[in-house]
Amino acid sequence: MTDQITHIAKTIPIEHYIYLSAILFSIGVLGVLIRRNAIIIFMSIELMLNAATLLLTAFSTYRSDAAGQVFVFFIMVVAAAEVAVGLAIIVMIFRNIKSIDINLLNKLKW
Amino acid sequence: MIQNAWLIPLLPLIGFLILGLGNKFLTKSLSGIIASGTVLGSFIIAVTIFLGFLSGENKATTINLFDWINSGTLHISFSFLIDQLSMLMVLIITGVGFLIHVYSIGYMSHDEGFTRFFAYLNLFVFSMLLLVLGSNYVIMFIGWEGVGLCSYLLIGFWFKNQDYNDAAKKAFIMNRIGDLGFLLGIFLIYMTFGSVNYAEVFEGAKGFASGDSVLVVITLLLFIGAMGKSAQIPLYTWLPDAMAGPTPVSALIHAATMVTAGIYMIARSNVLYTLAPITQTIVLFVGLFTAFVAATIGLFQNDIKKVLAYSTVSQLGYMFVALGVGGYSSAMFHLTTHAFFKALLFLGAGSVIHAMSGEQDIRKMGGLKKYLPITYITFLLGTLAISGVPPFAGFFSKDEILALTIGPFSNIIFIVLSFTSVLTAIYMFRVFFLTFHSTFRGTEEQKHHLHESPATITIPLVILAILSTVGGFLGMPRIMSEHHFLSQYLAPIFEFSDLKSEAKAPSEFAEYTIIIVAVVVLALIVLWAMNRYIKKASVPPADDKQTPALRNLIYNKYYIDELYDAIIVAPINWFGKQFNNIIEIQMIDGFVNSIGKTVIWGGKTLRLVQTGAIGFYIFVMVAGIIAILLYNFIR
Amino acid sequence: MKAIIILSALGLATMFVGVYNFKKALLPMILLGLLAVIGINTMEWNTNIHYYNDMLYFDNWAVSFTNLILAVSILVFLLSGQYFKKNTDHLEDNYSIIIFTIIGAILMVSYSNLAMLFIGIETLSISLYILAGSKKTSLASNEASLKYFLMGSFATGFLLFGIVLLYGASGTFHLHGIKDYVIENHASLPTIFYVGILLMMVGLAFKISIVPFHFWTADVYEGSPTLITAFMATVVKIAGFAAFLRLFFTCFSSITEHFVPILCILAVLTMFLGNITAVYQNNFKRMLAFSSISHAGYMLLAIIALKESSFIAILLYTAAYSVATITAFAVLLMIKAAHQENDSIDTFNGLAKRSPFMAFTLTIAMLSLAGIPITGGFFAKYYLFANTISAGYTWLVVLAVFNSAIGVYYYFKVIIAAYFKEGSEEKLSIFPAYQLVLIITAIATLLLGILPGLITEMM
Amino acid sequence: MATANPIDYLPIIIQFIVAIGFVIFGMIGSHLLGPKKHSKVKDDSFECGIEAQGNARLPFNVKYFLTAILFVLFDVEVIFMYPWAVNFRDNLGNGTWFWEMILFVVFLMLGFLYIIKKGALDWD
Repeated sequence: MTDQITHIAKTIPIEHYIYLSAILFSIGVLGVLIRRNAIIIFMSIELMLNAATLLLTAFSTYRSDAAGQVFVFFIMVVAAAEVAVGLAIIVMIFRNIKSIDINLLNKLKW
Repeated sequence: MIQNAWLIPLLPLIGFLILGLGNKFLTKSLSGIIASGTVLGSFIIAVTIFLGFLSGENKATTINLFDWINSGTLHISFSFLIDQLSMLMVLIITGVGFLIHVYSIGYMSHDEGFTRFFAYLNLFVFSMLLLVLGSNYVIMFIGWEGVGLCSYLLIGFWFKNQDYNDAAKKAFIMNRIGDLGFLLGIFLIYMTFGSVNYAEVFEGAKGFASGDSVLVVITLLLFIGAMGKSAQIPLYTWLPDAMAGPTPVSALIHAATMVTAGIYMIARSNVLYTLAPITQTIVLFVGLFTAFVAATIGLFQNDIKKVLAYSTVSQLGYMFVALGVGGYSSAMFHLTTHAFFKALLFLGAGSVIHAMSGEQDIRKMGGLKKYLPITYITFLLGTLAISGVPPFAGFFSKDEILALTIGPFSNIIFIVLSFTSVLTAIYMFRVFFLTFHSTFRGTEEQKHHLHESPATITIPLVILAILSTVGGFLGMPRIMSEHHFLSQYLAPIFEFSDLKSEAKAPSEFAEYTIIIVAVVVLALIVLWAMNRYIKKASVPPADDKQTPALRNLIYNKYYIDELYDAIIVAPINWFGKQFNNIIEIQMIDGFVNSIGKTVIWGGKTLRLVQTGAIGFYIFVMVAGIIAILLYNFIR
Repeated sequence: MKAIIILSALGLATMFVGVYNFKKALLPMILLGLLAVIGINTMEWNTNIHYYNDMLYFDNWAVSFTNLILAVSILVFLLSGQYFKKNTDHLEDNYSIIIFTIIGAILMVSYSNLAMLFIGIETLSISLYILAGSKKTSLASNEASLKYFLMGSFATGFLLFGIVLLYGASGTFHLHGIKDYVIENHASLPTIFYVGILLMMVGLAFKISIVPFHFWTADVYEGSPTLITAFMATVVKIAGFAAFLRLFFTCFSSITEHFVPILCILAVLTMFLGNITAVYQNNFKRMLAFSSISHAGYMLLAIIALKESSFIAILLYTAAYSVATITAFAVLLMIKAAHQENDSIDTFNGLAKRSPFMAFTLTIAMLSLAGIPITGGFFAKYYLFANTISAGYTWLVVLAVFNSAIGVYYYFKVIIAAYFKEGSEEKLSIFPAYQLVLIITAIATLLLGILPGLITEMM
Repeated sequence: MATANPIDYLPIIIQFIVAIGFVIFGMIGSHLLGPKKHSKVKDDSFECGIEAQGNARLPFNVKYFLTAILFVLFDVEVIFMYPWAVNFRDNLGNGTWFWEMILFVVFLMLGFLYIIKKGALDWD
């Protein structure tokens, strides 16, 4: 059963996975670049991480090497920790300035 | 005894530590004794070693204290090189240094920072000894930076005055420019020879052809360092400003010792310089130009210490000329005599300033002869020495340099240098007569306070006066004596260079001519100056009076400070502001007015791109990443 | 390795000691714990053990960088006692998070597998995001935290993508596996491999604040609580550079031509921007931030040289830099503790009168940062530059030396303020712990300058 | 199935088209066909029942957030048990295999204990 899934996954050329991940990653980068809402920026960053995760899974499948997939678990846990901390920071900011627009945060400069 | 040479720098260091740590607990007299005592101790040790060299009992020795760095290809040991050259310098530093320490006990007696002052002085002596004793360029550099730091601390010693702070800062920054060259030179030496030890470097250099471009670059870089430390054009403006410090500091650091570090460095590296004739020529002309320009500036200065400062710059120029024509031992000779008479002149000036309650303007002095008899006589001897009147010290050393310059570059050097020495005599006698002769021009209150200085001040003056008088016999010209003591003493150091360069000895005719012409011209100058400043009692005009353009130009030191402001300080400030604004875009509004249109345009453009602070940051990051990737793909 | 285990236990213990209200015991326990960890860690010297299928590799470099991190952390903890005195509500949280940060840093200096590098960096960063915002009511702290967080996790994204691409090309996360892969396929490395190298470079460059990824530095340093800034400025730099060098030296030293030109450009930009911007700063913390950027530029030269001796260069440099930086922050904290003033350089005015001891130690620190003999900073710079020259990058050293001359200007601004300017006349008393820290750092700075052989010969 | 051709995915595409087409058809059709009468009662949030008061987008209590985040954290930690469980059979002989997971769970429990002690789960 598992062999079959691997097999099917391999019917799509690896380049396609790379392109897909690169595109997802770029969408994430663009999101970070053009959005001003801290939460949406944060979601875009998560998208970048997930693009990497997807590619990692693909490589792992292609090489039949479990190491890549175990790494995926680590990434997920780290991402979850990042979510926890990130949202906490955003909530803290929202309590203080009643907004999460990053453009309002420019007191530290020059 | 020579194995104990490490004690020489250690004693002042101990003195510094005691004074620095016990700042609060030591009485003034005790700290004076500790400071002078440690330097005297070093001096005595140095003398015994020196005598050993004279008797031929001591040979050049390297004393290895500990391995400083030892990893892979990099070996640097903390070791001292005890040889004829370094011992000569040590004698000057500790000898003159001791006298100045004693002098300072009297001079600084009313200052609240007495102990701090002596701590700095001892630290300075330590650093200077490290500089001359080090057996490799890195140790020399450490001492080099150390003396720079002490100089900085001592110039700004009376830090309540903002001008003094600025002077201190200027000195430090100018020196840093020089140090940059020195440091790069050291790196290049390490790269070329794989070592920074003198012995190995010079041995390696002997394998190079004369004029090899690597050697030229190395020597040029080292020379930049020397220009900074020894106040040569274009890095000389800090020295006159450095006169803001207490007078003993000017005498010790800015006349006798630290500023000669550049001379020492080149003399030490004589093998490299001899193999780089192009650099030698540059050294020669920089020295010549400096000697001349500084002397002309000195003609119209009215601050007694400023005159002496420009005179120091000018005399250092002499030494560089000597180095430039390959007369290393002549340069060291002049360095020695200059240490004597310039220290004397500064200390004498200090005594005058002390008596005048801090007044430094010679226009407000005059007629001090009868109030300060000892200072008067010693200052006269110093003036005679620096002007080159036979048989005083300056005469021998200066004429030796003059004699060396006959010949190369169709005598132009000789002519300019001779003219400079005429100028030297003029400004020195001008100062001398204005200060001590004619009638007193200060206020009544000052007149009331006039008194001869205490013994701690006058005794060093007398000793230095004696040295300035007889110091010249260290190196008599060939026509008077078969035995040139100093050049024979130093011969082992300059062996290679003397072999390489063709015989430098001038003809007997030339030496006689120089001596006779010198005496006649000097006599004329003295007569002229006496006529002008004593008989006519002419006093230089006050600052605000209209003066001829040329004189004005010279009086304002050729506007060199202003020029520096325009071409160096201003651009650096401009860049600082520029960066600040483009990058930290939010600031635009605050600074718009002070910065050029470029920045406004750049700021406006960038502001359009930017949606907010973090957004902009991330934008630049992404742009950077894209640029990096593109760069890699295009390549 | 044992260091990591013990520190984790120490971190957990800290949490619970705090919860059960033995807050007085916290600091002594942590200090003793850290000292013990240094001792235990030192025993791994020369053992060169690979742990857990070569996930971690404790060679002598890892051991010495770990010790350096621990030593610097002890200094920070010594400062923390007074700093948290007023507000002990979240004391144990702060402490345990700092300890977990240290664990992240140790992972970064001892990894032998990219997974460990990633986990180390994230442990370090996530903890620091929290610490940066630990002054919950201060807007500046909030802002610093959010900026650091958003930009940091953005950079992490690149780092991660880089790791994935390297894995995709080479099929392994092990440093030695990647190294073998590079050597075997020297001529025909795929494009994704190069992109992977570059993206990893970007991610790491962010952590050590290399231009143009440096923007967070100044803002975060300024906004964060001062003690945390001190911790950040030192430990993160040490760990970041050690990790950078470990990766590039182990894996990519045979294909330097692909990234060294870029690193050269970045180094030049970093040195110039850091130094020139610092000249204009009036806020001490911001000045130190830009100075830390410029130091990162110098240290990048060691990575450009990419030799075995680069490790010594980085070790010496980070040690000298960290010790001096801790001194500067300790003095700043002490002055601020006396009366709530701003972070402007003017707060140092007249310090020589108010506390000669602090002025003296501050001077040593500034001289060291400026690279004046006989301090550690000079020697470290000298070694670093000599190392770079022997690798053949003379022009970079020329620029670096030029830059360090600019640096002198702003470091001396501080010394001038302390000695030559009139300020408040009120005497400053100094807490014993701070005195201890200042004495230790001053001695360490001088020792590093006079007897660097102690370190270099050990290696 | 040895190889996958793009043509094999055709049914999926057709299904997509049908699904989207139905939605679009439904929306446009109801818009065109439906009568358009407005009255106050009809435009209310709820045609019958209690009047809506204030803005529905009120910030919710931070406690919800905290609980949710903690849930996510502990939830995610569980994924480490997955590879452990998958390899459970093969590693039964390994002496520390079982205790490693116990240690992991103990760490999680310590974290949980800490949360409780800190009062993060207290609602009031």
